[in-house]
Amino acid sequence: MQEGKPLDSRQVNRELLVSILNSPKWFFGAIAVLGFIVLVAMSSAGFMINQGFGVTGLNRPVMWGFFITNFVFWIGISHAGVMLSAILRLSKAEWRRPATRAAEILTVFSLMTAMTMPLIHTGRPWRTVYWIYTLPFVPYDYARGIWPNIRTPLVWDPSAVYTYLTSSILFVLVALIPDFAVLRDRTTGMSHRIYGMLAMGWQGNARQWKLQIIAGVLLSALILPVFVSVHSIVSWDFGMAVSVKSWHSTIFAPYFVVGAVHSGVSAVAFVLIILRYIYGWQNYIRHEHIDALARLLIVVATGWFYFFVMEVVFGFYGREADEIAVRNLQFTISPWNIWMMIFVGMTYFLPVSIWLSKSLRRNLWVMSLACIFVNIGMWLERFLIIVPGLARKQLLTFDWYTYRPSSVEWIIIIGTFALVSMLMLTIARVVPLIPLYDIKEGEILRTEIKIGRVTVPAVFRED
Amino acid sequence: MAATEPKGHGQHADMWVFPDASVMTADMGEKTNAMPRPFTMGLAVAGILFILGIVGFVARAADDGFGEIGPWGYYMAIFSMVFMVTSGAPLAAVAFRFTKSHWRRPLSRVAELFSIVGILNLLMFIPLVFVLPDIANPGEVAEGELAVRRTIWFEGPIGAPHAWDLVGVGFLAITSMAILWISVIPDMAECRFTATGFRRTIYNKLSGGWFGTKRQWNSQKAGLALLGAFYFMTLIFMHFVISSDYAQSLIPGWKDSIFPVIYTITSLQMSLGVILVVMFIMRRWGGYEGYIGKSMFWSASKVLLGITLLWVYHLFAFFITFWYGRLEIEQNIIKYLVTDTYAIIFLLNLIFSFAAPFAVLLWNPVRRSAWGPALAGVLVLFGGLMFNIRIFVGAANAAPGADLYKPIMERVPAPVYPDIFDVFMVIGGLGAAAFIYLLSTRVLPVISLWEVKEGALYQKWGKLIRGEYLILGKPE
Amino acid sequence: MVTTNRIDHKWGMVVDLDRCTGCQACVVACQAENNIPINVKSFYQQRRAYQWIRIERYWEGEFPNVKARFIPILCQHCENAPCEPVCPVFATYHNDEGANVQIYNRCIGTRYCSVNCPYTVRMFNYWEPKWPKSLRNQLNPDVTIRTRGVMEKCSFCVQRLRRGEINVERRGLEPLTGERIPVADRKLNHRQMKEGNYLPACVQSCPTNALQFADQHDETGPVKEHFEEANEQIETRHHGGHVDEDHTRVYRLFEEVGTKPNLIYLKKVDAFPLEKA
Amino acid sequence: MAKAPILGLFETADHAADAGDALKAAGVSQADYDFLTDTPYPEGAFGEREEPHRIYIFPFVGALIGLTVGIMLTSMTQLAYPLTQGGKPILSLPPMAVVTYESTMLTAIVFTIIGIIFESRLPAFKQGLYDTRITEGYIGVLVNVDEDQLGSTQALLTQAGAIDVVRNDGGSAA
Repeated sequence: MQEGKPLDSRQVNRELLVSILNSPKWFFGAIAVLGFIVLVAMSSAGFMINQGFGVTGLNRPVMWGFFITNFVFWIGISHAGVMLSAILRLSKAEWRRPATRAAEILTVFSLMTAMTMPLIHTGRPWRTVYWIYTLPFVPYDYARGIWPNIRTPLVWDPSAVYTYLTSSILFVLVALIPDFAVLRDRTTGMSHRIYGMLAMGWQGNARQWKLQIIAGVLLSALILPVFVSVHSIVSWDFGMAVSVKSWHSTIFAPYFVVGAVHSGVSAVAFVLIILRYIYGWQNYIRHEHIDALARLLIVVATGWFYFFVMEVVFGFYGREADEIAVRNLQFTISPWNIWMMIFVGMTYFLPVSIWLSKSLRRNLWVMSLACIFVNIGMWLERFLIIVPGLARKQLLTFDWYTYRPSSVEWIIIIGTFALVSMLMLTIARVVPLIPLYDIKEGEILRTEIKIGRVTVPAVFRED
Repeated sequence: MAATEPKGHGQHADMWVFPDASVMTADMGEKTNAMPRPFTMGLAVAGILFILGIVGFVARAADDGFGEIGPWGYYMAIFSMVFMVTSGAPLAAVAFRFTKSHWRRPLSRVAELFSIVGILNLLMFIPLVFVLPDIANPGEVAEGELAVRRTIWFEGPIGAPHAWDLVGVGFLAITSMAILWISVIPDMAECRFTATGFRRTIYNKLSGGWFGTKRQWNSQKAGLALLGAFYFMTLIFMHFVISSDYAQSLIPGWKDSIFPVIYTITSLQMSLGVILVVMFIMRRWGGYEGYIGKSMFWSASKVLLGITLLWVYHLFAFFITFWYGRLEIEQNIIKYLVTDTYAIIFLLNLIFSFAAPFAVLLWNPVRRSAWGPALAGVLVLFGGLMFNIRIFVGAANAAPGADLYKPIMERVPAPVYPDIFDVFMVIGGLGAAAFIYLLSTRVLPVISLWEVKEGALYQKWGKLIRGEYLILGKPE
Repeated sequence: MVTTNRIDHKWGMVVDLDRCTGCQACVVACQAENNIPINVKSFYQQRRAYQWIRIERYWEGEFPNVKARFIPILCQHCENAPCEPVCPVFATYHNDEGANVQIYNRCIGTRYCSVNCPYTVRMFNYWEPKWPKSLRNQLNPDVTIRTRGVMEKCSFCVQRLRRGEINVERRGLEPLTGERIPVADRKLNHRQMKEGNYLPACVQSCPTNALQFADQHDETGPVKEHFEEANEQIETRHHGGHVDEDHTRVYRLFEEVGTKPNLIYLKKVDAFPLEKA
Repeated sequence: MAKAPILGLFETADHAADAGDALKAAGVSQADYDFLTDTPYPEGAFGEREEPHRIYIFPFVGALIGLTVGIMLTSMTQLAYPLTQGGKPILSLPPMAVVTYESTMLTAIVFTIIGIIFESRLPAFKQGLYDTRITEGYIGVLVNVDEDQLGSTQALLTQAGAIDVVRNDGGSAA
């Protein structure tokens, strides 16, 4: 269980605040490069909005393409945060300690990034902004008594995603208060004042700590249902579409949720490995944590595979010509069948066979590779659900067509990845990505039990 | 008894430490031998119900024979009920053993003992093999009918689905038995010298030269883990098969990919519920307070709460998709199973599988008690029975005769009410399961001795500065 | 301004495939009537052609003995239109005359309606519409020009409907002859459904009368019996009865999707069917 | 007589606990001294009293409010502009369920956050006696005593092993 040597409080402060108190050269270089990519992406999005959607590869049967795929993908990544911090908090898993905050912050940023996708994918974003982002204050055309149509999944979506976003941000902020206090005591001048304000005069007395602990558990329990609902509702964007046979499947909600957890947790593992590498946090993000993540991922991946098989089996079960047409495209027609093979291999068979071996999953290089595979695979999964379904929508074969993304779409997709990495790097300058007090608590609670000759690592449990 | 409920600080006042190993074996041995009055009473009642069930079955067979599946709806329901509970229960032991949760230790054996009822599953399943209609359309392909009805077997390998289903159920029973046996070997070996009579012979036969060498322990643990994973996959697959062959494919045009998942979740929910009920009975009347701590109920009820929420979530995922899609068949299915034909049953199902247990388990004090989780378990079991009646009675009577081979269920049938024989069969099935389980508790120790003793090693009370807390050891 | 006697219109169209020659006159008429941008070659190549009504061509049989089949496909104005409830801004809904209408001002272009349309008859404006200078003056003043990023689709030529209503229901004038209509008849019934009153452009221009347009509530309509037959079929299917496909010509497109279209197709009666090789 | 704060800093938790016992022995009421730490010690680690709180009320209140708001919003927006869409009823319940669920959860969570901030007596605009060494692992024992007892308390703390004692009037022992 608990490897690694005990750490004292000063050392924890010194080593974990390194990302904030030092400012290495590579940081600004990285920010510059990523920022440039983001700028290019933004300008190409502007070009697309200015010119109209003709610049994309979309066409009449395939009206949704890369943007929606990317939207679903980032929503999926965002499911890592709560999945880890909430479930592991509730199950009192010791190894959660270094992982939680990075995961939550990844959640926040991937959600923000995800929500830019449906915005720029609408034909008239200016109207969309007016409609969606002013929703709480000035409903769309409220003067004429027209409010958003709550019958559509496209309204369920923002309601769920913004609920999730708000709760995650608040969750992170509350959990940050004690660490803001640490920063307040370590900094001077302007930043001292800002951190002081954020710490809200935290003293660290018994009452505050008790409520901090309760906050962790209670909020986890409350956010968990939201987290499940978010991706279910995203999946219902497709599940409600009765005309697209391969989408109109009842299993989509849990199928998407498990897939999201799968990609999200692998993303968190990847982020942790990166953090360990660039900030030298070997004492905190230890092999045991990556190992535990990998073992969790084996279960999640297998669950995902079960849902995947169910979805495919019942796709054929119906024996309906229009659905068979879609499956036919997915599984037998090049290049789709090749993509399908790559997707299943990268999402399940390859990484799981890696995770099954202890030595491999403890090898950080192999592990990060596996996590990247999973995410490529999950991106492909969404793509292979969305596009073939539309390309073979119904039996009017005269209208069948395929889809080839344009350079604009590619650039914007790459831009989103750059955006998330940039935001993560920037936030690492502002808040500690590993909760200091959580680590310190772990250090206090860790002990060991002697059984005969062996000493088993153990923990104090409050309840 | 050796169990101590020390006065911890504040919220962990009812924290509980496992009994010391010294007295356990003897105590368990005599408890297994004893025949207390409440036990014999329960056994008698269960036996009477069992006989009633057999009567009902014979009468039904005499009345309708095995030609039509319609009259056997309630029999299917009760079979599925017993199957869900007893096949899901060993999974609880497997799963919590996999997660290395210390609180599971008193629970494992109670769960594993249900695999003995697997024999009942097998027996009850055999008649269903005969009533299940053929895949291929007996009448040649008429207008608007399918040559081969929709099943998960498609064109079907030889003997599908009948032979394969039977093989599957039997296989499942055997696997769970194997898990039980491997898990019980050390205890039998421990009791074989103290036990008397037929138990002594059984223990000697089955404990297979166990002396608890390191090698034996390792192989036993490995065997349990492997069999567990194997059992898990087989079980999920068999849930998929049964729920498809005996429910979904009997309603023409019902294409609902989430239904097997709902079936599995209902099964897990019910099996955890029944385990909690049994634990409560043992704790309250069986004199096992020393072994079964409140912390077990607390943790298990959290899991039950999670499963309950999952259940309603999957149900809604099914409902919203069908409601929104508005295909004719989808509307018919909703009318048939949810809003019109079996509306009352559905309502009961919803209340007892979700609303009531949720309202009970929502409160932490209730979860920490022993009666709360048990109450939730009873509710969940009743809800599950409603679920099975709704689904399987509905499926059996959805498409009589040739309608089964129509592409969709065109009209919404009327509900089918149970006659006296159906009632007999339902209560009889439950009684039979209870009867077999009760008997099994007299043969094997109901508490997994080796696991509880192992658990006692890994936790103790320790002081941190001024407070006293539980110390949990986490091997690897 | 909903007038009382407009309520009980229920527009519908009958497409007689036996008469359709695939001449594309309807397509051109629709193009001209509804200010649809010119479909240049690249639009077809990118599968983004604007065609509120299109003629789909299918080959029957194997070469050499092969027949071309034509089917005009336009918005089916479904009763249970899948495209409607998915619009987040109420840009499309079902009006009280059985027509599925699109409101361009509200549309924000999520394209969900098109995704959810089984007939793929909803057109998205991928580019800002452009016309050569010479064609500026032929644009129909009654029809708005759609900007880029909005959905558009067949509207049953609603502008013509309104004009006809104004002529008949308000002014009570026979539009061509100009004679007064007795008050009892001041309703768009079959007799007034003629040129200049209310016929969709495609129907008006169809040389073989393959397209016929009528008010389903109109007792005197020419295609009344077809609607009745179709409705009977729906009834029988709904009550579990069986419809003999061989002895009826009437069918609706994608009946099984349950959209209940207001368009009816009449099967082709092939005098010389291909011998099944 | 006015009370004044005094803060003793301890290197180890045991010394701090000793100080707590000493204070208790000296008859200082439990409400008057508090342990400042940089990490949550398990409850009762210093033998301190249990803090009562009413945090669990907040989410339920929030959920109730969110539920009513959600139901009203969804039903009214549908009835405000009755348009037939896809043959669905004007007041469609299943979609209402989805949006109402979200609003319920959102309000519950927001109320929980408010409750936590409020119950932990934050934001404390003027921070009491404090020392930055606390976030370096030192344990602070913050005592409120009558001003004339400051000296004795300071002695008591130092005797219990405080490496430093901080007072508002700047008096310091180490």
